[in-house]
Amino acid sequence: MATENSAVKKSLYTPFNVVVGVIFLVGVVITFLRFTKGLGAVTNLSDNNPWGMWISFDLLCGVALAAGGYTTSAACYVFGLKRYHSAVRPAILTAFLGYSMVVVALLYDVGRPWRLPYPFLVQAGTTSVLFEVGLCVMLYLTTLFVEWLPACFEWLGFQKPRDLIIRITLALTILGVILSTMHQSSLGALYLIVPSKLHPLWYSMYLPVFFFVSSIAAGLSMVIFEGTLSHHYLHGRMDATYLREHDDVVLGFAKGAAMVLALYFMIKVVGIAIDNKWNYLLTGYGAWFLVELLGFVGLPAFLYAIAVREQNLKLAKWTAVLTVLGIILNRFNTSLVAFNWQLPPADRYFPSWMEIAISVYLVTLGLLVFRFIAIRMPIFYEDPRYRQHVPHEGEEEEGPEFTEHKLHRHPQTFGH
Amino acid sequence: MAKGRRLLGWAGILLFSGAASFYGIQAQGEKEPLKAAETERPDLIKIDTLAAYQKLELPPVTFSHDKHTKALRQDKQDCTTCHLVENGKLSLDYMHRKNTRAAALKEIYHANCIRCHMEMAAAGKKTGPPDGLCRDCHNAQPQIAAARLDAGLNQVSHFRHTDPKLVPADQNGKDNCSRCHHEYDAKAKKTFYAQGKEGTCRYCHLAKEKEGVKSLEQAAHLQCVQCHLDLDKRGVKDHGPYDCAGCHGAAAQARVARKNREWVAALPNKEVPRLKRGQPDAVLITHDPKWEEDRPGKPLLMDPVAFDHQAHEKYNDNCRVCHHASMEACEKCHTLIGAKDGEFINFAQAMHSLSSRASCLGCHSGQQAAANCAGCHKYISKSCRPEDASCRQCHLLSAETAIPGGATPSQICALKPPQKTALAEALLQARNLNPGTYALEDLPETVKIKALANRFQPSEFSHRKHLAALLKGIKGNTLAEYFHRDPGAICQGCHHYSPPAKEPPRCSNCHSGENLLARESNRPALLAALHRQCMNCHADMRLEKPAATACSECHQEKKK
Amino acid sequence: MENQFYTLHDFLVYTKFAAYILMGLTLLGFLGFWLFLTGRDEDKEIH
Amino acid sequence: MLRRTFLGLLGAAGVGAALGKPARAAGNQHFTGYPESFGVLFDATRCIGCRSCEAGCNKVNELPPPPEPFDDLSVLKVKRRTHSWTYTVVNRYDIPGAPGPVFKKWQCNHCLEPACASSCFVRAFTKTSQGAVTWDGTVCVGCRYCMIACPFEIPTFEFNEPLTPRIMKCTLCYPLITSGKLTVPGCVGACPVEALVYGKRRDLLRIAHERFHDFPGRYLNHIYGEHEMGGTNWLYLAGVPFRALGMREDLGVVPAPELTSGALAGVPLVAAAWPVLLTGIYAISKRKDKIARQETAQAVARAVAQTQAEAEGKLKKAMTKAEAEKKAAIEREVKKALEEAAKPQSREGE
Repeated sequence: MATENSAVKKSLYTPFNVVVGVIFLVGVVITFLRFTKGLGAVTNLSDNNPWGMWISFDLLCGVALAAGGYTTSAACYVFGLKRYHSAVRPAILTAFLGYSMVVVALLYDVGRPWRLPYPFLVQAGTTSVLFEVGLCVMLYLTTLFVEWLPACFEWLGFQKPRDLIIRITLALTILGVILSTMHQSSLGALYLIVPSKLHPLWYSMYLPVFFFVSSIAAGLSMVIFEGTLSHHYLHGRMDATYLREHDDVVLGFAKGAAMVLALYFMIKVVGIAIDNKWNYLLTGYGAWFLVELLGFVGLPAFLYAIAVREQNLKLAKWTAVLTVLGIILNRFNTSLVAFNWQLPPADRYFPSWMEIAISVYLVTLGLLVFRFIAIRMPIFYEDPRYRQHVPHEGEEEEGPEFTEHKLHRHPQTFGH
Repeated sequence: MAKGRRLLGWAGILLFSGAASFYGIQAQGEKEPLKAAETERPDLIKIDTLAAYQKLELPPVTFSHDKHTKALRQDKQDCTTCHLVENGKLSLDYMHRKNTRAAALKEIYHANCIRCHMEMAAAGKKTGPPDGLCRDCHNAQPQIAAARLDAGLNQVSHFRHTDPKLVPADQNGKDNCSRCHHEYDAKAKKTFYAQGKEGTCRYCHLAKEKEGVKSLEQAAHLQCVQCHLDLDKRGVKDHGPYDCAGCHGAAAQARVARKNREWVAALPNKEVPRLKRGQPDAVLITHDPKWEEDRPGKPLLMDPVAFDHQAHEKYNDNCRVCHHASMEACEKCHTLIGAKDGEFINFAQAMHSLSSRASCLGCHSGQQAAANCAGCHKYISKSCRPEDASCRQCHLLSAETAIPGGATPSQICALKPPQKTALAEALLQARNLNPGTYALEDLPETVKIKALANRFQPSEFSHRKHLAALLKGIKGNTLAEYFHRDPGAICQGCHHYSPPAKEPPRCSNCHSGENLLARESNRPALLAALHRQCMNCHADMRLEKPAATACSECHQEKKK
Repeated sequence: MENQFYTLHDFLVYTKFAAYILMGLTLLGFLGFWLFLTGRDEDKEIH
Repeated sequence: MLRRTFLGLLGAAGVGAALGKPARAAGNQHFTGYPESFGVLFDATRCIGCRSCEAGCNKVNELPPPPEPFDDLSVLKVKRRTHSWTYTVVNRYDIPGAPGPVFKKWQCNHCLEPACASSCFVRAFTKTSQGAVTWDGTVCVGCRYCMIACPFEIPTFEFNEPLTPRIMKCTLCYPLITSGKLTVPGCVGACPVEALVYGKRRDLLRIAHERFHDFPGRYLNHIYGEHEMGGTNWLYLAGVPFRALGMREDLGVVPAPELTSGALAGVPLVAAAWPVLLTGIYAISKRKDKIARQETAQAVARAVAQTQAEAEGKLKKAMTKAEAEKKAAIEREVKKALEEAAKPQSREGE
């Protein structure tokens, strides 16, 4: 980190760099505190509230929002929706960085970071949902890394290994979907063991399903959202294909997200019904639950639908933001707001500014790496030398800055 | 686009309703529960007369009776403002007679209550809610709660009522019992006075009205309150109370109790004379001779019990304590094997049941809850064990009775009533009530307890002082004195589970030395046995000091 | 399976472990089977 | 990895074998915990709130000295919980209606089916056949999921240890008792009134019921821990509702492992079903494309053939026409030549 930090420092004093520089400085200091003085020094965690901001945001939200990776690649390679092809690589990269951030955050959060692999190397607690989560995250992170490698290889110009990986794209994608299904749902299953601590409205035997389904919506929305941002800052790095297909992708994903959100809404209601928890709706917590359900699940579902019906990109993009916020809200509710609800207010948890700072620090780190990679590697454009994307007939298909390259078809490869 | 707008509208409504419910419910969620303790009144009446006819549309009215009587008195009005007079007696109902139709009732209450309130208000007087404010009277969550103590006569109050100066004597001039006591002639449908048959009101006047016989509540209010009112009208200074708080309020009851004490103190021999109802002084409790006649050749062989009826009259406030259903003798209903009248509780159970305050053992074991006794008795099993020791305390051997040459249970059972009474009196006379214990000088002055020698110096247990304290607790309590006659009986409190002896076994004989695994028995180890014996006894005898957690009061820290 | 399990926990530790092993095998096995299944597809796009 | 895990696992699952029990298929049987396990019976009607148990625990476990000395009973006023420096606490409850203050000792309840053990992803927790639930510091990662999972909020964490924080909780003095240093847990040994009794769980249950019988009206007819969360080795008796002693009465009787085993059972299903499903979908979409491609190919071929045929027709016509013209031209030329040849012969003969 320190090197990354100084690297930023060296660069020009643009406001962006200054802000980043400050964040990094603070981040490094707190990191130092954490590993010299312990969690107690930097967090508000207590024996009653062992999990805080870093789990709620970095782990739960992080994983949920990185779901774009498997949704997009599945859409493109498995469901054969080729027109989303240009969205795959950004999504994969986002997911990869997202999961990396999760792991880094865990290094901060767990008591003895270097033991993180113990469950797989030393002693397996197979009855633990957390074991399942850890295993899947580990494997999926690897998968994502491999899925991202081609971009890297193309950048470095390693032809052979790159083709090798491209060949097994389908296998990787399916593996990715399986692993994601498992751990996205298992993150919800983490809380199945605390019926006495999690508020009944949020506790449900369906928790795994809730988390999985909502993660799909989150993934799709994240692709839209993060595509929009990239448009802003990395427009120069995008080729005609990406730009041409972008709107198509947004609306298509919006349609998907709308359906998924509708499903999510329904099973949430069913969850209340099968446990007959209606009466809780007439309490303060119930109201809050309704706000989450109506305002951040029902509403976005509608808005997406409208956006699709009216081909309204702007609305779709803003709805994506709303959805993402909704998922974040849900994860925070499940892990903080509705958790330990039986405790007196004095014993409840609220994150310390240092915890928040570390989260910001890690997100910033992620963004920078994303930028670094996106600027250098073929993420938003296809390197013509490896052009595999079938352009639509009669369309000019030259990225703005690659006119000098001679285009040539690449032999059709697996999964395409 | 128009469609889209409508959808947007829907979405908006969704969100709005969410937000609305949030605030609405938040507000509702924070309703304070009412604190009953703050405002508790003895005169609270829940008016739900209509409930007898139909389902109530509004919550019942919470009505403070004394408030109203006070207000009316200040307004130079009296009870008749609200209560009709039926053949010289105030009706208990509000401005209506029995069997008024529901609609009329509703009208009566509303019209009259509200009218009065309005008038008072018009006259600029402080008054209740006017027309329109339904919920002020029909309040679902009244801020005042009823705190009504049971009223009634105890021995002293009852005797004060027998004073002809207060309650004038009746026609036959002797006494004034007939003023209250009466029997009911079902044929003539009227009440009459039956000399020598007086019982407590509750025998006939039950909790609920039954077959035309008024409920205790109705009877008491019609009889007592009416009488007190009349006395007041006649200008008798010492008329009884007729407002709610006067009988049912804690303060008033305390006042009456004080008055009673003064009154008793003023009596010739400082105690309330016995009731004049021809009850025996002493009773020889035996089987009913009939029971033996029913089973020829099979005598029942139960030794008699001499019962001091006169003494027990003093101990109890009224006859009902033992004569719970009627003034009849126990065996009338509680037969040898039980009968319907006695709810199939047979004679033995009626005498020995621990669960009933009306039985001998039930009442006696209840006495053991007193602070003086609880220290020991709370931990002594009360279930009556077939040991001579305990049974013989009451059941005297027939052979040793005062009948020359002795007798068998059957013979005693067959005696004529007067003979029985005489025998009972003789036996009671012969009783000695001095609690016997071993000569103090034979008992250790102090005992050194070394159980905790590893941590503390041995603690000095003042053995004789404790014994003296226990004896002191017994003194003057006939029950206790009688049952602690045998030497060693008093020691049983601490030296338990072994027959009485001058030198009982050591604690450590039974209580293992160290805190071992709990296995078969529930028996504590020495450490806990000693601590619990002392601590529990001190707690149950309400001895504040030493506190159970104040080690140093009993143990001096070991000097290193 | 040679042991008697006294607690549900011990039982689950054992069975879930087996489940995880089988899961891995399932995935590999399926991949093999898929390749075997599509080995002769004339459609050369699937390798 | 697998091999090592497997060995470690046999170790854990092998407790039964260690006890030399006959082999028994462990199908969907009902698990009743270790029959010979020990526990403690706490009787709130006996506890006098002297904190001797806290002192005893602190002493035998060599925990750091407490902020307030153990003979300072003023701390009972505020509600305390266990921390990494205290395995057990006594709290005082002034309950309206109760004759005096009621005290409750609180510590790890040593569940028959521990939530901590079920939730630990390195199996750092062990339910010993002795009854104690112990923690193994050599594998613990410090994820604190056990603290989340525990319905009694028992495991505590050394938040101020930067790199080697431990999970701290009552051990039922397992190490000390097995090593023979103690015969009963420190707290039980220290209790002056036997509000705590140590013994086999089944004996304790029987003793508890004996007390119900011996002192009618003294207890509520409920042994806390007999069934809560599948049962615990620490049992509680009281004369007031346990609710009033700050104990959860809404925990239910479902043992913790059962709460998650269902969801975990779904995982293999996903692993098995998804590949089939997804490859299926893939194959379908693939096939759609293929058919589409074939159709276009055929269409193209047909078009080509047609145009070719037309072209040939034209050519033929053109050829025949050309032939005819050629012939005509030749004849014309021949005729012309013959005429030329006839002219000079007629001039010589006059």
